[in-house]
Amino acid sequence: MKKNTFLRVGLVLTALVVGFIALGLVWTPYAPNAMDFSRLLPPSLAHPMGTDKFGRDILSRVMVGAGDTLLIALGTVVIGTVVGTLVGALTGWYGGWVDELLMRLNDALASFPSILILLVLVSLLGGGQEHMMLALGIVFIPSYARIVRSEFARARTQNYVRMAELMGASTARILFVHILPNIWHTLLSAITIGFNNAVLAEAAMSYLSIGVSPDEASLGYMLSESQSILGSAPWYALGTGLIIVLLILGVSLIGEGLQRGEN
Amino acid sequence: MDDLVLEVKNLTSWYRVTDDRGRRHDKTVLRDVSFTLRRGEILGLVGESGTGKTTLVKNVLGLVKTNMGEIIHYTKRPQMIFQDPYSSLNPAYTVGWILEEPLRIYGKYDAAERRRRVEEIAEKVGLPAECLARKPNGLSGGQRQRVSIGVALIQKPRLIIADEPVSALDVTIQRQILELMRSVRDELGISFLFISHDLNVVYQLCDRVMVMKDGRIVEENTVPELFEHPREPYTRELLSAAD
Amino acid sequence: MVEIRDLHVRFHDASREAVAGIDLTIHDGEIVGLVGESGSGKTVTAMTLSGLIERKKVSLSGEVLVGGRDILRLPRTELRTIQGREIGVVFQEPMSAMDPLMRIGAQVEEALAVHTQLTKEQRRARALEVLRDVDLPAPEEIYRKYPHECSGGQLQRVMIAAAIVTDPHLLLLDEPTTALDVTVQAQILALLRRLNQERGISMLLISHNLQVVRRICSRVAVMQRGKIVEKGEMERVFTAPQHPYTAKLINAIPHRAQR
Amino acid sequence: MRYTAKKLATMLLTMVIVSLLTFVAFSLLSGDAATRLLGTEATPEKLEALRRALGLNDPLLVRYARWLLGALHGDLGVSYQYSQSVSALIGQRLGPTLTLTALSFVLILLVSIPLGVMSAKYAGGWLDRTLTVLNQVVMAVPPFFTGILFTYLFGLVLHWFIAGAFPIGGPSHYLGYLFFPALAVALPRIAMTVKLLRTSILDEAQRDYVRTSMSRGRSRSGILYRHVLKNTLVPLVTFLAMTVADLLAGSVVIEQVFAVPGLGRLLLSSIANRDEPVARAIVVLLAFAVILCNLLADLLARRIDPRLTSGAGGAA
Repeated sequence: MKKNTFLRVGLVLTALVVGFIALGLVWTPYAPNAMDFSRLLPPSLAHPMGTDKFGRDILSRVMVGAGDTLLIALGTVVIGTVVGTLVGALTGWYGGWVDELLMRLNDALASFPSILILLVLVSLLGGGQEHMMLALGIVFIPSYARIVRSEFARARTQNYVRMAELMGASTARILFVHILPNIWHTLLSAITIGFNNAVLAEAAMSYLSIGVSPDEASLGYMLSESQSILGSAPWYALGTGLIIVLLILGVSLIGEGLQRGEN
Repeated sequence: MDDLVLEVKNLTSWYRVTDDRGRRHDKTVLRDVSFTLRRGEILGLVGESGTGKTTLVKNVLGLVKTNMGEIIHYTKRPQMIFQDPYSSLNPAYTVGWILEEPLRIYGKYDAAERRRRVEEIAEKVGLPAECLARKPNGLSGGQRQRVSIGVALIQKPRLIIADEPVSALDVTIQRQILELMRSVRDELGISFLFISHDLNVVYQLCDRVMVMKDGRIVEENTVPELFEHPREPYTRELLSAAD
Repeated sequence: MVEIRDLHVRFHDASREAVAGIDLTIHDGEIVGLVGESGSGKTVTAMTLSGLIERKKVSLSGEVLVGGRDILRLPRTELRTIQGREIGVVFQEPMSAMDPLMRIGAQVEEALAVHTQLTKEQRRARALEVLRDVDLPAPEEIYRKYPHECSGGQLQRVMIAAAIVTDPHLLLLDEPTTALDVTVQAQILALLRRLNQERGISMLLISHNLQVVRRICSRVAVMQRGKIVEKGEMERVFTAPQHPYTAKLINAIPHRAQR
Repeated sequence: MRYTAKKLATMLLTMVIVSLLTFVAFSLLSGDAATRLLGTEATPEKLEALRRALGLNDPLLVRYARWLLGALHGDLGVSYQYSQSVSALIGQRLGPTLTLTALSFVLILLVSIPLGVMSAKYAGGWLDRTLTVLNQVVMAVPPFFTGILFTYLFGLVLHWFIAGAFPIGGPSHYLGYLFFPALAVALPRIAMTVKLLRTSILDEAQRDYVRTSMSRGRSRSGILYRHVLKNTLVPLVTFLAMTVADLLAGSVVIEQVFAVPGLGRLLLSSIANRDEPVARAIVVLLAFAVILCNLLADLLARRIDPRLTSGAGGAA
């Protein structure tokens, strides 16, 4: 990775944002829901992001909110990656009717804008972070599995795989020892895209306050709150939005860096 | 029959094709192919691209389900060498790792023993020691083919199928690889099924040769006999074109 | 007449010169062979001769005179008046050398569209005529087809037609038969010889295969690591090579004699 | 032609599957429609009578078939919430959403195609470098956040439009208002399209046929416009078709930010109020729109690239 600036900048930015969020899990300047400050204070040293119309310290709320967003997005990516890689590898390798069936299912799902599926799933499963993670995971799997499938299907035609077969290597060994190291770049950059889509989708859903309870407020919900006081306290919206943008930007730079590093 | 390595009887192969009007019909690729291969013999298979040579190889190696006919292997685990030196070696690992992989899978030897055998094979196929630490894209085409041959040899095969192993190489390198293959046959008694579209290469290396046209063996003979007195018009045409 | 005088080509990121000072003359109506293994610099020479080398990436010296003009120093606009009009090029892989989404007729006419004021109908007539010259059956049909609808042999004939449609002085052939089957190779080489005799187009045939060169070239130059190590009459070089490398190339060809 | 017929058939089949899936999902979602309509105090007998009247007790597939037949005649049932016919409700709100999505799509075409071509033509130049960085940033901004920023900057500060006051009347009235929501939704897609166009042009420029055309004396930009651009059309068209799905999804959210009375907001309220007929109809409608776009893109791609129609699907 000679001068892969994208990757380096991405790693630094993501580390900063995740560091900020991790801090929020253990310590916040004030209790996030404590309403013991005067309302709508502008940003100051005591309250870097000012206070909202209930007199709560916005910075503390944003730190905790960002934690929820990150947690949900990470959960989604874990579910999606594990299931997606397995499904993609097997269909890519074996092909045949399993592959055909999955591809048709994939096309059918693709015709739904992801938001619609999320709306339906969350309404069915009910609110709460775990259900949101599951819903986002389900929406993430098809697109990720498709990428994994095409990578494995392409690798299967390579002669070094024929040679591995002639050596008597087991299918699992061929898939994960022989093929995986050649394609993990592409998979990793697909995972970063998946992570960002999860963050964006979760933010949109909680902005529409679907499947979100106020005390578990993630950044999206706070953005809709901030809109109501946009005139008097624009820093609430700007601050909250900035955290999301920086998180997504950091991760997408990593993905771009990986993609460029490979070819 | 004792020194037989491979026997193919009436092998016929076809695959389903749908033309642009959506009608399905079967396209026959191999028509009633039969031949035998003895121990230590190099049998050439010559024919223009698209006459079914690769399909025959896939059938013999069991990489594809045989439609009709019989393939009898008298030896265990035949190996293969491919035409394109760039895609036949795993780009993610070093040459040493690739050569050692068959032994790892075999599982009987400890690390030291595996190491020793890898170095021994590298030396036999003429690979300089420092190549072992390099990845395939750091090697020349000729060196890569030597690694492929090494991977095959380390598994002590009785039969190696070489699918156009030298056609992607320069003339001078070609000659070295062909000599390596002949010395392997002389020393270890390994049999080769040697596929090529280049009659000159076949002439230099093979003992017997089969000429294939549209999936059918049109002529089979010892190399000197076939080159001096070709019977089939197609064989004559191939010979005059290559001259 | 095309003359290469002391040509040096070095890629900025390379350690050694790709072409280390070569001299070669192609007289009118002559077919000259340029033989060498991969990395010998024969393709770089062809790219320089046809003006396709990226000037930003190389440092050049020496002269390449085409019709008296040194194309190494011509500005890009003037160079383009030579490309496709005085020099035609045929590449190795006919299938990938053609635009997959454009019909064959339009691609054969491209040099005419660039260099002449002929109307659409005149260009079409000229294209059909030249498609017939390269022994293509039913030129009208081929004219309307797309590249993927033709065989490798047919496409290579189309490429030759597209290169000679403007009656260039020199036809530059970079490994024209390597990607083709043996029988088709023979037909293409015979076609090239006929075109040379009938139209007097001088040709530079580049190949790694001495046998292919031997079939139609009157003179040959052997290249090794950027230098021409031997030059001369085809039969003389083939039967009595003076340079050891040429000898090595010749006896590397699996001859009937040795077994 | 046979190919188009086959494609139409698969499209219709997908539409049936999609509508069935939606129907099943929503029937699980809405729970008991009768209690919703009559309220919890209603006597069991009344509830049962209503259920029988609305045919809610019939097996799922029967209800689906009845709904599908009705839909084909334009009758999508009656909304529980507004007790108006669903198709009338949708009819009123179709205008804003269609205009919004169309405006976004036009913005994407007008902005990203020239920018994509320029950044490829002058690859490595100042435009290309700035665009590469800008693309990354723009893609990282969620559309609804852009919407809030636009509302603040252009609404509250510059007063170019009154945030939240959606003009009454036909598209001619609210077209201006819809510019900022459309831009907010379009921005990330513009960045993606510029990036896609740039990469596919640069990839095609490496191909051998470019060198062949150069050997015939064609200038670089001549080659770009006559050969390269056409070859990048297929990936571009397929990508744009997928973008339509994103645009529809984006409009559901952005309508909330700008208080646009479109299908998106109706969908949200009908889901919140468990108004099954309305929610179900909107989801099916949006999905059909996406399927149609994919089909159009597919047919267009085949017209551009003849290799795709040949029987063996011999894409190079």
